[in-house]
Amino acid sequence: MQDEILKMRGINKSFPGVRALQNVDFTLFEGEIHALMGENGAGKSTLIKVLTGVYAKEGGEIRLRGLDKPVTIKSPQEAQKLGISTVYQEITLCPNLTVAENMFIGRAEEVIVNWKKRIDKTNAILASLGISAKATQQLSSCSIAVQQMVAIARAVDMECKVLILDEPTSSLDDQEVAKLFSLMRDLKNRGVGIIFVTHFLEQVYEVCDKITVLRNGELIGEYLIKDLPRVALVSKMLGKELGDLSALQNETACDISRQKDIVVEVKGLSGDSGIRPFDFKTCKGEVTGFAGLLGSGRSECVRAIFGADHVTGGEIKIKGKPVHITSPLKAMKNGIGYLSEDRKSDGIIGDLSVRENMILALQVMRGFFKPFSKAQAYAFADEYIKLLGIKTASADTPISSLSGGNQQKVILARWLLTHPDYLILDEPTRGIDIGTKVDIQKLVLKLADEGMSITFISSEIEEMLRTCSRLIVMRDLNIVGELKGEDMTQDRIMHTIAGGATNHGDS
Amino acid sequence: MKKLVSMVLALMLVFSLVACDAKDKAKDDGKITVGVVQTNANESDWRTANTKSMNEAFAAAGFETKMVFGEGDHAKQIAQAQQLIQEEVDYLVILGLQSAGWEDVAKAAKEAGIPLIMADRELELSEDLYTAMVCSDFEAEGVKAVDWLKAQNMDTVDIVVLGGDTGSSAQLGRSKAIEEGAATNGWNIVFNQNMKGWDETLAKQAVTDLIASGKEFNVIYAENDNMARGACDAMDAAGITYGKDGDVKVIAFDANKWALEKVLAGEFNLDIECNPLHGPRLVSLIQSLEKGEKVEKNVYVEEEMFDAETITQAIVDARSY
Amino acid sequence: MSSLNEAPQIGRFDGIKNKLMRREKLTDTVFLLTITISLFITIYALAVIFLGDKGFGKIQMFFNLFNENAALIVIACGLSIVMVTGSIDISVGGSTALICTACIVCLNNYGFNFLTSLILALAIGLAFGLFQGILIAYLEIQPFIVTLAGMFLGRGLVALIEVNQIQVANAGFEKLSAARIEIPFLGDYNKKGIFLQSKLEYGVVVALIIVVLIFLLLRKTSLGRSFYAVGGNPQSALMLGINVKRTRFLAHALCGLLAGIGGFLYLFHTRSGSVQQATGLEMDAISASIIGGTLLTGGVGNIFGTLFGVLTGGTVLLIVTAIGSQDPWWPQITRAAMLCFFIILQSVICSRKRRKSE
Amino acid sequence: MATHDKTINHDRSRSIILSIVKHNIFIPCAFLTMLLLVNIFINPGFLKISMGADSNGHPVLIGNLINILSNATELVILAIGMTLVTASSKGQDISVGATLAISGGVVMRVLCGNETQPDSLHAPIIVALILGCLAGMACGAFNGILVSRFKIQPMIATLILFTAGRSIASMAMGGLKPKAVSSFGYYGNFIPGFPIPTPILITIGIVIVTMLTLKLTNLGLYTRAVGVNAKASSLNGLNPTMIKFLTFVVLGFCVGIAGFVQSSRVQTVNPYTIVPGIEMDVILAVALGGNSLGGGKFNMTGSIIGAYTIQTLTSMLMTLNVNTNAVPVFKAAIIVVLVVIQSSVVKAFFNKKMGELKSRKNSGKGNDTYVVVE
Repeated sequence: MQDEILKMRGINKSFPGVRALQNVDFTLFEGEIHALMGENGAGKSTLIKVLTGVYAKEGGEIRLRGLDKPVTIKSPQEAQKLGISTVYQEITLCPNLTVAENMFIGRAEEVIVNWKKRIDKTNAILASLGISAKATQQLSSCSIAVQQMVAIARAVDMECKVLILDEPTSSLDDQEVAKLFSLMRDLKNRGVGIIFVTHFLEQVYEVCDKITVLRNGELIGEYLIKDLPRVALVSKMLGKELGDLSALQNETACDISRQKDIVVEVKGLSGDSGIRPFDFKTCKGEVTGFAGLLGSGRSECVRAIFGADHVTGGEIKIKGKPVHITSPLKAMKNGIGYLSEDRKSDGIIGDLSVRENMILALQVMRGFFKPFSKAQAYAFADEYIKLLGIKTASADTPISSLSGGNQQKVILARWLLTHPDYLILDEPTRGIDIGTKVDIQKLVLKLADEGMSITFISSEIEEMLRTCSRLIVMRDLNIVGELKGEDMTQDRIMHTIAGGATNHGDS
Repeated sequence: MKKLVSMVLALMLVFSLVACDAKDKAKDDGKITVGVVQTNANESDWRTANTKSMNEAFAAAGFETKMVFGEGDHAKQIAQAQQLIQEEVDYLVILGLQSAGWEDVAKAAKEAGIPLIMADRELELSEDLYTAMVCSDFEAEGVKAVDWLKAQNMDTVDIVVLGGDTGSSAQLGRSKAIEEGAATNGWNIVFNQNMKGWDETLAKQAVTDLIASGKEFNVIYAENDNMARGACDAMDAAGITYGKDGDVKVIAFDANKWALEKVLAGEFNLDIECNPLHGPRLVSLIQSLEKGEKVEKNVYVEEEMFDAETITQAIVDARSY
Repeated sequence: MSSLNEAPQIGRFDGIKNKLMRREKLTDTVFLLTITISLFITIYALAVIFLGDKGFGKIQMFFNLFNENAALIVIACGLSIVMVTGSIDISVGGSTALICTACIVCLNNYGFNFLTSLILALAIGLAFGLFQGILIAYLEIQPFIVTLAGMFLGRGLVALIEVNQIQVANAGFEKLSAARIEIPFLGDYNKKGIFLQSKLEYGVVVALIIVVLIFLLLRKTSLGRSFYAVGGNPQSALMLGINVKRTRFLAHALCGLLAGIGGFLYLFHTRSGSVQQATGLEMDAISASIIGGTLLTGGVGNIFGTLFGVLTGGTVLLIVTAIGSQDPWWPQITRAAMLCFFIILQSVICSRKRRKSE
Repeated sequence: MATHDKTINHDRSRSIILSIVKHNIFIPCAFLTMLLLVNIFINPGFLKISMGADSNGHPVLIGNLINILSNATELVILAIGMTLVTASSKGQDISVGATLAISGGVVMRVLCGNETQPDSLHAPIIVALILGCLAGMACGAFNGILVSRFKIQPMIATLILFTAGRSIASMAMGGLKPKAVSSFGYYGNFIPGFPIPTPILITIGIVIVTMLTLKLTNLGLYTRAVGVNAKASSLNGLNPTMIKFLTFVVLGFCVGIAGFVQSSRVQTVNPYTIVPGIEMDVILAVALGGNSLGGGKFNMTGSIIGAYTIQTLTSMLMTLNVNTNAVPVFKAAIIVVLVVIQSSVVKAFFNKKMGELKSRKNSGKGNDTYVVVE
């Protein structure tokens, strides 16, 4: 008979401006592999961080088997002591230490370390898991995959009751994934409950027993794997938006034959981020979309066009003229704008005011010796604060104190101020409230009407359907399809994304 | 790791062999080598003259000079002195930044049979640890100034003491003299501060500040020429008269040539010599030691004083530094 | 190894990658340590070959290198620890000066003996370490500014205690500090034919014991390894279950304690104290750590490296002294040039290694 | 501007007080005021400024305030540059004292050539000024390359020139210590006939130039953007490497000017003892001005006020006959108090306490029962 080993009820957590988790329940049984699914910003990572004590929850309770009271987990150490081990998406080991050290550090350990014992033990564990690394090797000299496996090995060795794997497979190849899965099944048989977070649908169907789907910080439901077909899962993850949006539809289609209207044309572009050479073109007034799951290469494509990643090959023509874009500044001077995906680390400049954040890109283009006067800057800022309905105390408020949606609007204003011919919006609606999302979508269509070419990238298919007139579908760093007109239905997109092939590594 | 250790050991072995080899090569051309541990290179004009004097005199006497500079760091000076002992200089001359902490060096020198000569500043060593001493008696210099000041028969004496580098024997001796002099004669010390280093800048700032705060003073006791010059600059700027015909009497030490010119011009009232020309004295000392003559152990450099009333152009012209 | 291909497109670089991985068996720490040790040996060997007649041919010269630098070795060990955790401490020079003066005053005037003055020295050092540690670790104030305050405090307090230069006048202490270990069978004949037994100060033994102890601490204890983890990536260290704040605090406390020991050794060696005592000692210690392969960014460093860093610095000073120069500016310029060389070398190596691992 | 004013809170009087107290130069200003009050208390004539005459009969202003303003010149100028460096590269330049010696040395060498007491200047003063500034900028560029290109932490990179600078200066002067004719002293003292000390005028000039530069170029915006978020800045077309380099060169220029003023004060330079320990004072000024030493946003006014604070403190202690070597104790006390007040942890702690107090007033809700695991 299976027992519940973890029960989370009514978990709430919010960050300034965002409700990251609203009343989320989650239950994990002994000897179960439970997939936690959802697109970016759905709240998976937040839920996991609440469970492991990185964030303090604001409401709800967590119960563990064997304890008659709800627990408050204050730190990762406490979580470890309670038997909750985590392998994070970004590797949270110390690259400057050796493999053996990473296996044992931070655990309730003896004061004097017996290295020989540890190294032998580490080698034994590595061997039993088939990881080809040496215990004495420095972690940073291992490949990312091996580092990931070491992290898992560490968690396994800690004899945890609950093992959380947060996107562990994103950097593993098939053989390694297979190894990992056999390891997971092995642990499952030993009675460990595993929470498995991944973007790869095949893997979910291969190894999991149950799926819990989150969207926008809310619980969508818990399903047995056999009750939820793949397409149904995708639609649950991507969700359906408010009805009033269906009225929005962009009909501008690109007539490729009208050469003079082509704004950007890319041939065989490839960058050091790993994308395969790709072709792409867009016309005046067209809204194109890059669809695909996270890590499919949708961001890497546009980063290459903008010159944010190092370009290794291919050519770009802007309005028919070949240009050599080596840096963002060159792209900007050629009329390209890029709203980056990770707002916090690549978008906002935290301590600076709304006004300064807004005028930054335009200011850089204008040049070092031509700053805007204060009045001009305020005029710009006030204009766009009004135009986009940005909720801020004043133009002098530091941007970091704004809500996510308003921050995004400020960044959007930054690029609109440069009046680009071609604007790339990478996940402009991630982690922001519904109202702002609608505002941004409407704005995109309005801009396209005024003749701007836009590329819109989003994890939410509905949003892309409403705004884009043509969709480029990506999978595994490759363009796998292009959909337009009649073909642009949720079904088609999801099927193209999910792919006929069962093996994600196959291209 | 093991490989590393063995590699290190192997290399150690190799270079200890090389070391034995190198020792045989050590040449001895009969020239007398004098190792000099100097303080800072040019902390003041006095020091510059001092360095120059030794270099020139040793060269003229046919000695080989090995001068090292302490970079203002006591511990470095000690390390350098130890190195000179290992290098087997024939004589070791030490001008210490600090007077304390030289026993180990002195003992090492004694063991190695290298005569140690203290110059400029007295080191706190027991008699048996050094061979000779050619030093300035800083307190005596200060006492000269005090005696001179007493002879001036002023109604009130308000003194500004501009001290040198904290803790150097020159500062200690000269400050002690004036402090004791003031106590016995009932003089008033308005200000007594050590200026980091021996520079014009801080002295000038201090006097400017004093003038601004309205403190009255009529004697400047600057522990070297440079600081006296800084103080004069400050008084110039405030229109306070000084020197022979002025309200404030300026007492300076060291007696550089340019300072004597100022004495001659009546800008300084008194400059007490602190003779930096140790070179010739050291040469004669070393030469008599070489001959095996007995030398007087503790020699204080004869020092003159130059009063603005009595100084002549001839004295200034005779000055070589 | 072929099973570890992250993606097919880099498959053709497999051969190169394999080679790199084999070469990168050395951890960063050991790699930099190797460079430091070989550099020291090279420099010293060159000095022996070319400056043998200037004293480098003597064994005592080698021992003097330790005699003169015992205190610096201990202090640099402390700095290496805080640098490994990604922090810095520039107060060690100030605390050393304070220890010297305070101990001498107590020895001369208040009837302290060797032991009580040692305790006083340790207490002063530890007090600096604890206070700075609290501000840095728990109040999250920049280490630089906190220890700048510590440096000011140390130097200033010296002047408040005693402005003048002072010297130990305590027979017991003097006797102890004048004692030497005579090493049997080793020694040199000087040109006067006197045989000089090689001598080592007791402070050196203390310093070397401390080096070994700190090495064991860093290598063999969980605390030592958490210093590295915190310096390597504090975020990860937190996730791995390390108490980052406490680790940082302990690093500073330990550095303070070592500065206490180092300060006492300094006193033991010089037997004098003044306001200007140990000026620039912190910078000497920092540069010794850097030359010894400790990265200021944290996470990489080795105590033996630091030892050799100190010795290298000392050797360079001696070489510059031995060569001698009428121009007083060359010693410092030479030393700075050497520092520059090391820093750039490290930077280049680190960036190349980083690029490789990516 | 007018439209912007409207958005300000309605509760005027309270918000004005709050915004003053919360303004980032409040603490440094309050501190400087406090220090001045202490000074007035100790010495009632502290604020008195009188018109005197120098020995040549030219009118000069005499007073403690004038001295502080004049003596703070180097500190203020260096603090301006240091603020930019701190903001962009998240670290400090500890070599400013040594590089100041270099530029001062170059100035003296150019003016005096190989003579120790030349009767006339060997070159026009403007040439010396320019060469001095170039020397400073070259040192800045050296540090800048190490920091921006080789990604070495500023403190370590500048340790090199910190070690070598004063010796290089001595070499630049050929080992001599010349004294230039007194007409060179106009820039560090008084221009005959003009009663305000020239350094004060130079400070005002530099401050105006700085403010104009910040207004007329994007130096400030770029520096802050790079300091806060270099990654995002480079996606906005900025070149963080270049900007970091540039701030070091600007600091080098400031060093050049400060070196010129300093060498003009007594018309001579002693490379080994000129401006001892000024690097720490400059960094302290930046920190006292409410700037985070961790980079990012900066506050130029704060740094300038910080510099004056330090000079006031130094002068005060000097006139009080406190031993110069004991002055650091007071600085240490001030640093500790100020950094603790400004520490984010302490701020957060008090905000939390305040919040708790408020919420306790608002609701008397009972505590949840939790198992607290240690």
